[in-house]
Amino acid sequence: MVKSVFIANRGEIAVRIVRTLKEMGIEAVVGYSEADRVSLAVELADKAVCIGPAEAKKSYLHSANLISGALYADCDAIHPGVGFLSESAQFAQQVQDAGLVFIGPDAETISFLGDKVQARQTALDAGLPVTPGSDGPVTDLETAVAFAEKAGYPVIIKAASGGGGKGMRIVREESELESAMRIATHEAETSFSDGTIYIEKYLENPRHIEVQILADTFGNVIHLGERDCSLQKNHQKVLEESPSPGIDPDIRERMCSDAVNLFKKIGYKGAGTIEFLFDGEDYYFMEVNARVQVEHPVSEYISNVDIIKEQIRGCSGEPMDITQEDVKLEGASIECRINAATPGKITRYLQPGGRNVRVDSFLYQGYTVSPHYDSLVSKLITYGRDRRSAIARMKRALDEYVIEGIDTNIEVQKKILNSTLFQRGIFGTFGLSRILEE
Amino acid sequence: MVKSVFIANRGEIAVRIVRTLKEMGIEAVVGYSEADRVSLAVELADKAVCIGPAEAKKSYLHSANLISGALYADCDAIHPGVGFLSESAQFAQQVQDAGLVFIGPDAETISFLGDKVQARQTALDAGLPVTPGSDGPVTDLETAVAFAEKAGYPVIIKAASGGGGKGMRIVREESELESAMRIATHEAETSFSDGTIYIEKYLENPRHIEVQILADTFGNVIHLGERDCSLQKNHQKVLEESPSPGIDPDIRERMCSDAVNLFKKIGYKGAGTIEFLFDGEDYYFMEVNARVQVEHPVSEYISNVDIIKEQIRGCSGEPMDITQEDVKLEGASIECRINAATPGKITRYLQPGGRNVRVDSFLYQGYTVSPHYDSLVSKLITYGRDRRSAIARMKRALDEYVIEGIDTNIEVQKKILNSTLFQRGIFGTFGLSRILEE
Amino acid sequence: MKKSEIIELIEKLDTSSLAEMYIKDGEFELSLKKAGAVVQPIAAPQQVAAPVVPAMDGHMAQDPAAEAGGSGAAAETADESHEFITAPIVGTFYRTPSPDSPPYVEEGDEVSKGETICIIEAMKVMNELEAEFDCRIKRILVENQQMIEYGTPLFEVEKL
Amino acid sequence: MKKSEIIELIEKLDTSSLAEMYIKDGEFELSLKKAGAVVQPIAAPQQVAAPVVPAMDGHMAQDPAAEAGGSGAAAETADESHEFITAPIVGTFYRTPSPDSPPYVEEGDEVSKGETICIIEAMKVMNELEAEFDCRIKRILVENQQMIEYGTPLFEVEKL
Repeated sequence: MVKSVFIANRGEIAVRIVRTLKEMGIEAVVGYSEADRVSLAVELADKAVCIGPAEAKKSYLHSANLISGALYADCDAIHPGVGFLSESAQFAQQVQDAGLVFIGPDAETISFLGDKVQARQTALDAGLPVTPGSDGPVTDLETAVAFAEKAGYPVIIKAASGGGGKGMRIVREESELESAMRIATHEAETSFSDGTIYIEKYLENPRHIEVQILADTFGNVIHLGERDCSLQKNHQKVLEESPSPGIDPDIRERMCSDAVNLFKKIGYKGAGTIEFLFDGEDYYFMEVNARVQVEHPVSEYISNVDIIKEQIRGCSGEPMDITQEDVKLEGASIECRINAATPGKITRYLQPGGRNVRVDSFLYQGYTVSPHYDSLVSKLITYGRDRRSAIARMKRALDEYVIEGIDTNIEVQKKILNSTLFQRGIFGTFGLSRILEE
Repeated sequence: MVKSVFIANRGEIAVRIVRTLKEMGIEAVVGYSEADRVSLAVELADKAVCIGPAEAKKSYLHSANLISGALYADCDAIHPGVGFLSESAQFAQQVQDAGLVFIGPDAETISFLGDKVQARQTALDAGLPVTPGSDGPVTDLETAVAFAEKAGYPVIIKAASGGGGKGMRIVREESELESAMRIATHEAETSFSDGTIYIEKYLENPRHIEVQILADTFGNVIHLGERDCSLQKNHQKVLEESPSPGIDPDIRERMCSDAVNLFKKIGYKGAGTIEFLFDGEDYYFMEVNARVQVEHPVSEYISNVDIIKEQIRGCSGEPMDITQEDVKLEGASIECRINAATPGKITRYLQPGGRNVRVDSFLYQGYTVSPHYDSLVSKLITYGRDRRSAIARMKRALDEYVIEGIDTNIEVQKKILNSTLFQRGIFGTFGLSRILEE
Repeated sequence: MKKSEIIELIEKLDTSSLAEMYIKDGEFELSLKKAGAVVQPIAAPQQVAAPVVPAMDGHMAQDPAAEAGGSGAAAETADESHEFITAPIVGTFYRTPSPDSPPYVEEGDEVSKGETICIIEAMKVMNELEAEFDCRIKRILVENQQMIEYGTPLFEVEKL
Repeated sequence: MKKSEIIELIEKLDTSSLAEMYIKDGEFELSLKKAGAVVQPIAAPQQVAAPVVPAMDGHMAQDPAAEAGGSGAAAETADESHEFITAPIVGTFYRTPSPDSPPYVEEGDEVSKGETICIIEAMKVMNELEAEFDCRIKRILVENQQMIEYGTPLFEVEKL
């Protein structure tokens, strides 16, 4: 087992990882930028090392400083957290080359899953349903037109090495196809210096469903059920829940076993997620997130499994503590992401408490929210015997939450919780904009 | 169902009750003394009514002001919380006479259970084991000597209407018996204006075990397992846990069904607790607490039942939401009582967070702890798949907890958690003093 | 001092944690202050008292006497001519001993120590409230049969 | 009083535990006040920096320059004769290009802008650190082959 883990991250996820490390009796070392010298993660950690100035490029994205920091503090492993370098195959490789354990899948696995076309093909081979698509790069218009006619409009053009909407184009009729391909190729070249594009059938307002997987190096692969992440604002998740109100037991069972099969096939280790789109009848493989995710706590609530703990065990050569049989999925859990709309000093802070309420945050009264990083400042998670009680509890907790000194999206979250659309549980990726228009 | 509940209490329990009321969609009204005008309970409540000056006798113990306050705010029920008037039969009667629902058992039940001799006799009739005793008042020395020889020394002399150690005497040999009886009788007369005494076998260093019961007016009586409250300092509980590390499944089963039988027999409603002493082989009925208890959260964790919610339903004529079959007791939970050693302003406050950690408190940064009331300022509760993980998590949470501006017993709690005596789970009511002597 | 130097000073103060700056050099004077002082909203009673029935709450918030009122039956403030008799218990306020009889006191009346000035009914018990000192009733602040909480100002009076 | 002196005073007060300052010298008056009289203990770097390897931490806590040091390779303080060259990356500090060769600099040496003063090894890459200005090396603050974090003061120097 590893003895000392270096956390190459900040904010709530750094605090989250420190907590589990302490419970496991493993030393927790936090690498911090000068902007985070005074922060909860640094205060809770057993040790902290300054790894650069505020600018992320020179600190949390600076592989050399992070790895040297881990060596400096005599750590034997590095946890990348989420975002920053968590899905960088190169970083994972450098960590391994430095003789440290990388808490995540192997560099090869990460790079392999990073290529959307490759990943899609592997999913197909593993027998997972994928959205009807060109199955590989598309270069000429004819192929595109032929596919679009077969699959039916609308279709979507994507960049093979793409992400974040770059190089994407939705095409609703043949006349738009040629120009859309040209633009997408150009965008892809400029953004990812790789002009390769492919085409897929485009689904209107589907549910965004993902399955949480845990795996170790002894061939054990288990799932913790699915999460519904449909409520998004410009591709940013706002509220997540488990189980999904739109997935019936049969679909869930098939999705989860598909996910387990795929991860067994690619020899994955640690925590990972497979994203699906669900149109109400069928689900389609989208992509794999080769890391732990921000919304993992909702799965921890319904499964009572510590995902970070099993991830650390799985990636450091230990067998996981649990088997699929141990996992009983019970109740319902919701996570509201609390984002800061402005940086500034927290002049007053009252954190919700009581039964079945969990807060993962790095805020405290007197702390100054820095303008340098992500806007996520707190995750408010509730649990209940059923979805209705989890919702009632979340409303209560949101009412309790006082954050003064900065602007947050707490009111938006209240609006979502109070909307009939959300309460009925009938929504897809267009759901949030509809709720906010109400 | 009741529409608006008046909370005739303060501090963490008032906050605890407000939270459940809000989740149930019931209006929460807090009665506060002038000393509590600025307090979390008042802030979180839907309404608040000033019911007197700081002095408890003129506010939280002043029945008329409390009941008038409830009428003033158009409430239809009163929740007494814990302590103060929660076990006053007279108050319960006055509440009922005022046409309000009392969230607790009937006045008759309370007064009946208040008489130790009566309660003991009823337990006997219900077939519960009681400590060998005089079975009724003892007036003459002969009876006393005869009993003591039969049961064997040491024996303990108690006052029928006693409590808090008053009128109690431990007798280790016959020669001490007569004088002990004289002193006890005198103490009982002066303290409770009732000189009646009785004698029981005295157990050395027993475990203090209590069973949590919930009952409604439809004859449903269920238990949520036991709690181990052996760790006490001058009869004040310091740390509680469930399940008890010293009770095997067979004993647990018998204790709990005994408790259920007794409550069925006396037609109890709401939340209540039966206290037993356990000497390692046999358990003996001690007394009934006719109210919710400070340590109820550990039972809420292992049963995933909201005790306050079911208490409110049970006392307001609704059937409980759950049956004994719904209750699955899983994992282990520990509660550390955080007490203030000094009053004063909280200059800095960092509340533990994360997975399976619950904080029931009324503290916040900038709040001033008043010298007028109980020293309990926070309850830190953790949960885990087993006792070891609940302990590891509690250590982590205690390390995280920052309360500056007042002195607390957090260091004492850490000492308990780190003691082998506690970790082995082998201790009785003498356990704490032994741990602190280490 | 040159403008460029002053600008430098402003920038310096701006990036420092100082709140203000004042310089006087013979004829020359310079005073710099930062905007927005730090406040502790948590300690403000009116904010927390907000849940209380609005009408009353407003009264309390504006009226220092109401705050002090709780400490006894009569509250004193710095201004001698400005005193209150507040509710010593929670209950219903009655100006008259019985529905058909005249009120104990009217505004402008002078009452002497020990005289009954109103009744507060609680738990069906009629509690007569007596004046604790000779005074003139300047204003009656609550309606007949109004529910009142502890510390509610009932009469504004003037000591005699 | 000169501007530079006033700035010096601001910095002194800023890094001190004082709340405000007032000076009157004949015609001259100066008054400085800090924001938020209440000091949040959490904002004290030395407290939070505590987890860092003790030796260094002590250095940081006592030495304002170390705090400022992070902002660049060379840190300035009010005292012109008191400057530091700090670590621009995390790694291992070497005084010599190779084990058997002499150190780049000794205490007392004068170095000119662009001259290599030490090597910091990170990820098996030797990074030569060059002086950003002409200066005299007053003190060498770290041992040869010592691991250093970002911002660690390496040399106390005097600008020339």
